[in-house]
Order: sequence, then structure tokens, then C-alpha cells
Amino acid sequence: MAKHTPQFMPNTKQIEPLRILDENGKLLRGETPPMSDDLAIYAVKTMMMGRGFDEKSFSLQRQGRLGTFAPVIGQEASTLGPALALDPKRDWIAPQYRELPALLHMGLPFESIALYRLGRQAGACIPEGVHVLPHQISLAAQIPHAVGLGWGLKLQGKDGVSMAFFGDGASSEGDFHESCNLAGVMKAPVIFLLQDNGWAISTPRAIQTATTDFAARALGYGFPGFAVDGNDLFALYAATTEAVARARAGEGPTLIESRTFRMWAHTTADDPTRYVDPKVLEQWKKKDPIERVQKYLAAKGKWNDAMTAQFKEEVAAKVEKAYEYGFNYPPSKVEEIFENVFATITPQLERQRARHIALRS
Amino acid sequence: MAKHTPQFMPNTKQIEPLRILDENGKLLRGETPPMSDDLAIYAVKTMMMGRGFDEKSFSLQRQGRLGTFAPVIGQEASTLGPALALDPKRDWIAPQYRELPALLHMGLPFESIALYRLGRQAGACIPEGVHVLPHQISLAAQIPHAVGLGWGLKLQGKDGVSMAFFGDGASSEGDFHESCNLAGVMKAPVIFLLQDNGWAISTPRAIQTATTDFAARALGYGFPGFAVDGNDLFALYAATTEAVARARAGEGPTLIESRTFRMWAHTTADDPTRYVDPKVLEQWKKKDPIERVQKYLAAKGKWNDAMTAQFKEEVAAKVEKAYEYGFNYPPSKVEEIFENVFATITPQLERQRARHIALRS
Amino acid sequence: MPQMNMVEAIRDALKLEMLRDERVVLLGQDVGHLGGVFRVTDGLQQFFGPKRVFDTPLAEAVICGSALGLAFSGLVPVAEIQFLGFTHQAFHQICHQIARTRFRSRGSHPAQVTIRAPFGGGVKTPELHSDAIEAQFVQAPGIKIALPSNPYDAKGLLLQAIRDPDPVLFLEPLRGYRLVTGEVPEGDYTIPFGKLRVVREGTDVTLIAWSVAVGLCERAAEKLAEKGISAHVIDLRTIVPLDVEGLVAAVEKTGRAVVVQEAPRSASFGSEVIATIQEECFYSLEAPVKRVSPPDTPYPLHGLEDHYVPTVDMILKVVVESLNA
Amino acid sequence: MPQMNMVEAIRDALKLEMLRDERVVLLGQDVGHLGGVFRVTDGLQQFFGPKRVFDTPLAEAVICGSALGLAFSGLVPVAEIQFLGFTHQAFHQICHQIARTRFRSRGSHPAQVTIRAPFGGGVKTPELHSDAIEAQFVQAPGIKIALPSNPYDAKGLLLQAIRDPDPVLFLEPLRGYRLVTGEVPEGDYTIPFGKLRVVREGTDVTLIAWSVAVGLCERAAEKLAEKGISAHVIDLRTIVPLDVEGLVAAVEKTGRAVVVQEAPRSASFGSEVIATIQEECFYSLEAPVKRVSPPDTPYPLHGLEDHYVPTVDMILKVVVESLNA
Ligand SMILES: Cc1ncc(C[n+]2csc(CCOP(=O)(O)OP(=O)(O)O)c2C)c(N)n1
Ligand SMILES: Cc1ncc(C[n+]2csc(CCOP(=O)(O)OP(=O)(O)O)c2C)c(N)n1
Ligand SMILES: [Mg+2]
Ligand SMILES: [Mg+2]
Repeated sequence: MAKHTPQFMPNTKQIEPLRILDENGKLLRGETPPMSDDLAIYAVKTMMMGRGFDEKSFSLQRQGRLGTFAPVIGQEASTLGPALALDPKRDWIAPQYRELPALLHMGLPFESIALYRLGRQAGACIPEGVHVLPHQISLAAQIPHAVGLGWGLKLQGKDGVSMAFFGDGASSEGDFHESCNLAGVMKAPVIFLLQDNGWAISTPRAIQTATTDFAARALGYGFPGFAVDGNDLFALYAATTEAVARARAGEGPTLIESRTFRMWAHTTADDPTRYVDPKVLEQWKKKDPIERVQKYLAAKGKWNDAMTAQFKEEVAAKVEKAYEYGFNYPPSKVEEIFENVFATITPQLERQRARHIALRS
Repeated sequence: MAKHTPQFMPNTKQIEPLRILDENGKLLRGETPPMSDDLAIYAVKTMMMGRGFDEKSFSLQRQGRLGTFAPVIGQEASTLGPALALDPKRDWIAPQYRELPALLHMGLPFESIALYRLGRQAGACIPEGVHVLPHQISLAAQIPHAVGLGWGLKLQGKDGVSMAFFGDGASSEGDFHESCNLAGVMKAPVIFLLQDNGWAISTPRAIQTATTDFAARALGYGFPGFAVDGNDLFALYAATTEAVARARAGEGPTLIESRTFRMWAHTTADDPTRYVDPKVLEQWKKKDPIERVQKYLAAKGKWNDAMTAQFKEEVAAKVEKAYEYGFNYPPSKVEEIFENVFATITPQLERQRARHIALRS
Repeated sequence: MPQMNMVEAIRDALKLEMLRDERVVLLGQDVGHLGGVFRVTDGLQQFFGPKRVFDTPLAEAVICGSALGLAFSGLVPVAEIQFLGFTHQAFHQICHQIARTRFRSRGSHPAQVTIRAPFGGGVKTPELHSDAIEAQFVQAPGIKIALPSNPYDAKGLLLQAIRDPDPVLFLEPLRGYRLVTGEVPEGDYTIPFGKLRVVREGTDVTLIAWSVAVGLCERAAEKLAEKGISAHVIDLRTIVPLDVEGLVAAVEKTGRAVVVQEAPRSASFGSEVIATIQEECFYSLEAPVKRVSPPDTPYPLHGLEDHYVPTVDMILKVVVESLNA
Repeated sequence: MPQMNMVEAIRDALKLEMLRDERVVLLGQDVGHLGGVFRVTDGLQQFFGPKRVFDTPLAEAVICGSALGLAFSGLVPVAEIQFLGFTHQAFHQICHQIARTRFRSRGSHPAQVTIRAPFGGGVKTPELHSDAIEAQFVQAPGIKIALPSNPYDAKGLLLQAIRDPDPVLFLEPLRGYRLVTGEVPEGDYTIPFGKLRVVREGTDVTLIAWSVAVGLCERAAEKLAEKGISAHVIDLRTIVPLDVEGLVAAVEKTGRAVVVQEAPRSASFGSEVIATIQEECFYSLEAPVKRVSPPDTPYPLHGLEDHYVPTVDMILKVVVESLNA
């Protein structure tokens, strides 16, 4: 019998990601900077804020003063680059849990994040006007919300775009697939921002999926897939800017695969030395996403080490202040348990409240 | 800013499916028959059995004597072609609900199917030695089972392959995605047999997904995807045979997209005249999957109209007999509710049984 | 007043509310062009256009999850899940996301989302179409659950559900879809959540039910009346919130109670009703409160279902037990 | 006898059973190389090799669904879901597939599958890690549910679970993981399902619990003893099957009962316990059976959790109420 070959054969090797800035902060041949120096400076500062906040939080957590959280260290460009392509006034972000710089760009205040990490219900509230969906723990569960949100904006004739962040791990969940497929059908203005940081806790990418390219999944939903160097702020910004333009123009979603690396532990509860090869970690250190932009700006005389040191201090002070606020926040009250379960507490729950409080006092 | 293009751009038009036999039963240029005439005759008969059974069932259902079921009419080759590539002794099928010819090939007796359609618990039992997973109603839910089954056989050093059937509609479920991805990682010997019959009840393919090619989804999981003419028994058999060979050789899964058409109602509860364009139906009638093979055999002098008529009668008699058996099957007893909930009834359930029966008598 | 069956009453509510509030959109499998597999949404896509009524891909989790996103965008979605059993595919989206988003976000991201789904036995459907799994959602605080038993309630409760600022699971009894008809006012009216309905006044025993079991209890009450036994029948209408006061009053009235349901016995809403009665009006009870329900076994194939679901006869027997206790 | 904590006892059971029965395989997120996020499976992949212990992609539905397929192939899978809350992503696979496959196939395709998952409050985990949702699975007939409260039971119940021809949900209390230690025999032993354990004999009031709440009840009993009140404490061990006879005997002994649980109040397993007691030994009750449980609200962020979960003090108050009733 004659041999017949499947029309779709998997790549044997990963496709080259989009790169604009090399590891030394130099523009790659033929590339022009996708953003102004001012925006690049803002980006450096925002990334440093994210890193500074997480460094401080990590040490507080180790002192037992905070709950578990997922530090962004190493993924600052991967999260902020795409967010910079959004307009915080009309666009939205549906975060996973490791996107601090992106959330800062959208306007979420340090104080709110500090409260959340302190396990305070008040920290769960997303302030009015901040276009960020609620903190999410259930992996991939926010992706359908991002689709509905983008689709709904479009139905109402608004030109907003929604961006869902999620990890290589989360991309294995059914919610990812159902969301991409629906967004394709509805041509919803959604950016699927898949951060492949090499790990889902201790599970390496090779066990997460056999595909060479997450971005290839877009073909199965009928929209474009873009693989991007996840430590290259410029590449991420450029790719996302184009995706946002398409989405706003009614051309539907884009899947962006950002190839980055988780430089710290998964969360404060994790010990990555049990599974991360120190050599690989060392290699990624050389690709630091913040330093790269700093070098780019330095070469143009727009940034220097003194500025780094000074801004670090500024961030430290801001973080300090945010946690001060958090630590001094009025203590939790049992009544809070009953708030925001429903718009108005039901008589049934009111009975339970009375009973619960009586038994506790 | 320079323009950057996503590496993965969706096709603008559907890829040509594999075809071997044309609509008039002629081999396409350059093709050789993938199966012997004897096997083709067996296939014609098995497809006719499937069609005959469903035609009879449909009329019984309309008389109110049967529960709802999903007729295979139009998809006989799409279901049997892939199944023929399996070895019923070592391979397995995880069916959706519209694969009667495939199940007959695997050895499921007419009597069992008749009982199931009559709503009898006894019809739910898959006879010993028949390598078919239980009847499934929950769409896509059987796909993970097929993956686990194939993977498990491989772990035990057996060379069996498992094949999951599911529809274009079911392919939108998260279970499809999670299953393909896991199978890719484990290189499990699984064939994902996606029957795109144009509809999920009243939902057309265009609303089911925006992709041109379901088969392209395989790339996102790192294995081959094969688009096949779903009314061409030879093409289906050839493509699946190659996929089975790869799976047995330890090379992992294949996704096969079978492009066919649902010629009858979704189920006996459905009225397709509300949504199927009669012109399109007319076009597909010309592509009848059984006639095509009959013509092929007729040209070789191995089949004729008299044989068709005679075998139809044989099938009718067999179906009659199966339903006779079903109608005469001893009446359901209340005790059956308590059977096979657990391997051994628990004392708790025994109490409930006594109570339930007492209240009913 | 026009006579309507349940399907018509629900369609009427959807249409009215879509006319009144242009933020309301419908989505689900086959709800658009076909008008739903039970024709509940028949004609609505044609009437309101394809930007108000959406056929979706076959994927329950994203139907529910995107409904929440639609709500975040400012719309008021009403999603249909073709059969309640298939909410299990969307269980995380309903219980963890839709039910909790108000609490999770401390009020900043509520979910004005309605999820409709038919369920219940007696109409010879395939597996998983009949399962009465309402209690599973009761353990997911934050979502309200309405279970109308008749066309009038269906319309009024659905109008309330769509307008309710909280998410609502709206469960429609398959058996009552076309069978039960009744008078339904033409215009707008709502039925508040958490207020049970006294179906029939009585003095000897209280029959407690929701959804399709209410009809069973009514028929049982008629038979009991023939024997000179006066049954007080209540329809809970919503199980979240539960009308605890109404329930207590109804039980105290007779001192005897029987709960009737289609769900398996253990950890069902029937269990909750008994627990509540027991805690709240223990001293008024003259006999143990009993359940009439299927046992803890899966819903069987349709050839067996008549042996599985509660019957009027079972209710009669249990009432007699209660009276003799 | 060696002292073990819960994590060690569970690991010991897994290792023993994998040695005894080579069909046993483990799968789940991070269970392999890392040995689980709580180190429950620490060293097992290294010991048994990568063909017995599998790290999987992050996808609960296919972890559970493929476990069923592995069972169909002749293996005996033990799947871990990282936190019980995430079984919701696999709810359809657990409730519709694993729990029902024996019934659906009339015995031809049973599921010897164990699903392990930790849960429960008090350790300041993120959202959805603490939720006590055991009752939702009780409404899915066909799956057994074991909830050990101590290392000895954990080992014996897990060995029983893996060998049980029926599927078992094995729920491990996070708070007890490392905190609670106890003597655990080295070799093989099983604890039968459906037989509760009398934790402490008493005569005045019966405290009923499972999982981590058993420890709470023990502490409450000690305090009560100081006040001269003798509490009878029972640990249900499995809630499916429920030891109805044992429960009835334990309640009849004292005529008063209090159920303690971490799940929200309504339609919980506590409701079932009360309903069962009420139906089975109504006439022995001297006071209404009460629940000590969180209210019908979601599990809050960790800054609030101490206000949410039951405490020893709450139990004491409710016991006093019961005694005064
Ligand atoms: C549905 C669900 N399953 C499991 C978990 C437990 N968990 C938390 S983070 C994590 C790994 C996530 O990996 P990835 O998506 O790659 O994101 P990353 O942490 O690398 O940023 C797991 C398994 C969860 N939170 N939600
Ligand atoms: C999980 C789930 N959702 C919804 C349904 C209801 N339903 C039964 S068949 C069907 C359409 C299936 O379409 P497809 O997968 O293309 O298979 P086909 O009927 O065309 O063979 C739907 C929506 C179901 N059975 N299971
Ligand atoms: Mg990751
Ligand atoms: Mg189809």
C-alpha cells in the first residue's frame, strides 16, 4: 500500500522567537526601537518596582509575616512588555498571579497588593477604575473571563482589548483550549499571553507538553501565534502592539508565547534547588530583562548605575510604606466573613451570622 | 516601528484531505487499493449492518418503543474505516455514540445494542473480550480514558493501540485538549479520531471553531495531524493504518480529522430541516460512503445490486431478531438499581435497598 | 390570563427582560438559530438579532466562564447549559468563579449572571440528562438557586434571577416543560427569592418539595384528602436562599414533615431541610422527618427510571408512617 | 512502633502497596521528581523508577480521566490532585466517569482508582486550597470517600483504598500533615471502610467528626472532662459508606449529639449526619443535634480564616446548649 503522509507534521525544532534587543542591550540588525526612550525609562522603573516589591515580600514571608506568593523575578519584561501595549483606560488584564509589573502599569497600588499578600480581605478589592480582574488562584480559570470581557466590549461597540496572562503549566488546562476556540469563533479582541517560564512548580516544560512551540496552537483556533523572546522588553512590546492593533481593528485574537525563565522559587513555599539545574539558571541570569533595557538606555546616555542605585532606594521606601500600611491596617473582624457573599445579605445568612458571632464571643 | 509578523499564521483555506477513492468508486491517480477485495466486501457488509440497524431503530423510536439514539447514517465509512485498521484482539475503541459499524467490527453484538437502546441496564454491559469502552453520553469525556488506556498498555509492554472517536462539537471541550497534550507527553499509542460531520446538533462547524483544519491542532501537541475524506473508506483505512503503525512502534499519537456529513437527524429528538440546507444535503448524498465502495467492487465484478438487495434483507432479519430479543428480555426489576454501584453492596446501601423496595411494594 | 406551559413562560420572561434591558444577552449550545433543543429560546435570535443571542461552541466551562467575562464588560448574560448534568464540565467556573467573584474581589467584581439548565427524570432521556444535582451547588456559597415548579413561578423567578445582582442557577424541570400548564400574567412581575409558597393548606402533615416534586406532593395531598388526611404542601422555590422562617412555620403547623426530592439521598438538599427543621423546631416535631427520595445510586437508564424516582404511592406510605409514629 | 506524621504514614502506605502490587502507579502534578509539593511521594520515583511514578501536565480532568483509562488497561492508579479545590476542574471525570463506570457498564468496566487530595484550613494557604467540599462528592454515588484524622488511620485506610475494587477519594488534612504524629505499625494492615472509630468513650454527649475536626473534638472533650462533662467522640473515617449503625449506637448512648466540620453549613455532610440521626434514632434524642461549622460563605483569605473555621470554644458552647436543652 502506498505511503500517505499527514498534512500537519510537528516541527522537530523550536522556531526562532522574535528578538529586537540582544542580551547586551543592542538593537539587532535591521530593527528600530519600538518605543521612545521615555517609555523605556518608565518601563525600567516599573520593572524595578516589581522586582523590589517581590524581593522585600520574600524576606517578609520568610519571617512569617506574609502568606505565600509568586515572585515575578526574571519575568519582569515578560509581564510588563505586553502590558505596555495596552491602554489602561480602555483595555483590561486578567492576571494569573505572577504579573506584578503589569498590574502596577494598570494602576493597582502597592498598598492593595501588600494587603492581599497579608491575607487581608480588603486587599482582594480591585480599586475602581483599575482595569484588572480579581486575583486568581485557580490556574487558567481567568482565561474564559478575559474572552467574555473582550467579546462583551466589542458587542457594546467599545474598542477595548483584554489580555489574559497564564503560564506554560496553565496552558495544559481545558480552560485554555475552550477559551481560545471561543475567542476565535467570536473574533473577540483578546491577547492570550502565555508565559513559558520553563516550569510549573517542579514540572519542566518537556513534561508539560510535547510541542516545540506553544504559539503553534493558535493555528488550531484560526488566529495568529507569535513566539517572542520573553526577556526582551522591546520584542514583547512590538509583538503585542501589533496584536492589539489587530484586535482593535476587529481582526480577533492573537496567542503570544513569551519564552522566559522563572529565576526564583515558584512561591515562598518552594525549594527550586531540588529541581532547577544551577547551570541553566546561570545562563538565564545573563539574560536579565531589566539590565538589558538599562544597558540600551545607558548607551544612549539616558541611564546609569547611580540612577539604578537611587531608584532602588526609592522603590525600597515605597515598598516599606506599603507594608507599613498593611501591617497597620485595622485587624480583621469576624463580620467580614459575611460581607460580599451576596449584594445584600439574605435573611438566612443573617441568622447564621448572628449564630456564628454569638458562638465566637 | 518595524512590522513584525507572527511565525504562525492560520491558513486562509482548508487543506486538501487525503482521498483514495473518488465518488464513483474509482481509485484516484497514483493510488493503489489499501485493502483486499475481501476486506472491502466485509466493510460494505459491516457498513450496511450499521445503516440497517439504525434505519430500523429510527422507525421503532418513532413508534415510541425506543429511547433517543444517534444514527450513523452517512458516517459509516468514517467510523468503520479507522476501526478496520485496529486489531480487535489487542486494540481498543472509546466511542462517542455514533459509531455503530466500528463497534460491530470490534465484536459488540446487535443484541447488546438493542438492549441499550431499549434503556435496559443489561445493554450497558460490554461483553467480555469486546475491546470497547462503555457507552458514553458526556461529550469528550471518553478521550482521557482512551489516553490512559493506551498509555497503560504501553507501560505493561503490550502493543495495543487505543482509538477515541469524537465529533467536531466534542473537540471544543477541554477534555480534548488535555488528552491530546498528555498523550503527546507520554507518547501514548492513541489515535484521536475526530469526525467532523458538519454539525453539533444545530451548530454548524463555522460556529464550532474558526480553524480551517482541526488536524492542525496536532501541531500544538507535538504529533502529526491527518485530514482525510471522511466518506472515503480507503483513505480512512490507509491513514489510520499508518497512524496505528506509528503508535505500535512507540512513536506516539496521531490526530485524524475525518471530514464527513451527518445525513440524518442528530438524534431521534431532533428536526434537522430547521437548520440543514437541503441543497448541501443533496450534494453529500452523492458522496454516499457505502455506495462508493460498492461501485469499486462492482467494477471488479465483486459486487452487484442483487447482492445489495439480498444483504439488506439479511441485515433486516438480524435487526429484527435483535429487537425481538430486546423486547422479550425479562422486565426490569427495582433491585437492579442497587447492582453495580459498588463491587459489593455496602451495609448502608443495603438498608436503603430494603427501605426503597418496601416503599415500592 | 394566557395559559402557558413552562417552556413558554420561560421564553416569555427572557423576551420581556431582553426588551426591557438591552444589556441582556443569551448564550449557549443551540440556543440561537434552532431556538434551543427544547425550543425555549425559539425565535429570540430572529427577533433580537445575532448580537443578543449566541450559539456557542460545545464547551460548558467557557460558556459559563465567558458569561462571567461578559458580566464584567457590563452586559447581563443568561447562559444555557443544555442539561444540568453537563454543568459538571463547568463546575470550577460556576463554583469557584461565578459564585465567588463578589467575595473574592470584595465587591469590586460581582457577577450578574444567570445560568439556566433543565434536569429531572421521567422523560426517558439518556444518561446524565436527568440527574438532580442541585445540592452540589449549595456547597458553593455565593450563588443562588431557583427551582420553579410551575409556569407562573418560572416566569416570575426568572425575571427576578436575571435582575438579581448575584449569580443565579435557574433549574428547569424537564418533566414539567410542556406537560404542566397554568395561567401566566402577560406583563412584568417578579417573585422574590427566599420566600416559599404554600401550595395547599393543611393541618396533619407538611410535605416539602421544590421543582417537579411539588406536583407529586400535590397529587399525594389529593389522595390523602380522600382518606381524610390534611396535608400542608410547600414549594421552597429557591433553596439558596432558603426560607428558614417559612419552613419552620410550615412544619410547626403540623408537627410532622416529609421531604420529597429526585436527588440521591445522602448530603442532598433534603438532608439540609431535615437538619434545619431538626435544629430550628425540634420540640414541635411529633415524628421524625422523613425523606422520600431515590437511594444513593446513580440515575439508571430509562428502562429502570420508573423504579428510581419517587412516586405518589411512596409519599403516601411515608406520610402514614409519620402519622403513626 | 515507629512514630510517624501523616505525610510519612501516607508515603509508607504508598510504598508498601507499590512493593506488594506492581500494578500500582502514581500520577499527578509534581509527584515525581520533586516528590509532591508536600513531599508525600518523596523518593518514590527515585525508588520505583519513572515507569511507576509520573509527573503529569497541569490538567486535573485528564489526570483523573487517564487514571480511569490506566485502570481499564489493568493497572491500579493512585492519582494526586494537588489541592482538593482543584478537583472541581475534574468534577465531571470524577463524578460522571470514575464514580459511575461500574454502574454505567453493568460491572464490565469498574474503576479501581484512588484519588488523593489534601484540603482543610488553618495553614494559611491561598484561596481554594482549604475548601472542605467532601459533601459535593457524596451526591455522586459510586465513589467511596475516606477522610483519615491521624497517621495510623491514614496508612490503614489508604492501603484499603488502593486495594478496594471501587474508586476512592482519599482526603488528607493539610493541618494534620506534619503536626499530628502517632504510632504507626511498620507492616501491612488495612482499616475497613464504613466502620467508625470510637475515639473516646463518654456518656453525656456525642461529638461526631471526620478528618481534622476529630482532633478539635478530642480537645473539646478534654476541656469538657475538666468540667465534669463526659463526651463520647467518634471519627466517621469514611463518609461513603457511612457507618449508620455505629452512628446510631453512638448517639443513642448519650441522647445528645454535636457534629463538627470545616465545610459550609448547608447541604454538607453534617446535614446528612443530622438527617440520618433524626430518621434513625429520633426517639432517643434528648436535644436537637447541632452543627458546629463555618457559615454558608466562601473560605476567606488567610487573614480571616481564624474567624471562619470551628474552634474548641465553639464546640464547648454548643455542647452546653445541648446539655441545657
Ligand atoms: C487548577 C489548579 N491546579 C493546580 C494548582 C496548583 N499550582 C499552583 S501554581 C502551579 C504551577 C503553575 O505553573 P505555570 O502555569 O507554568 O505558572 P508559573 O507558576 O510558572 O508562573 C500549580 C500546579 C492551581 N493553583 N490551580
Ligand atoms: C458534555 C456534553 N455537553 C452537551 C451535551 C449535549 N449534546 C449531545 S450531542 C451534542 C452535539 C455533539 O456534536 P458532535 O460532537 O459534533 O457529535 P455529532 O453528534 O455530530 O456526532 C450535544 C451538544 C452532551 N451530551 N455532553
Ligand atoms: Mg510556568
Ligand atoms: Mg458533529
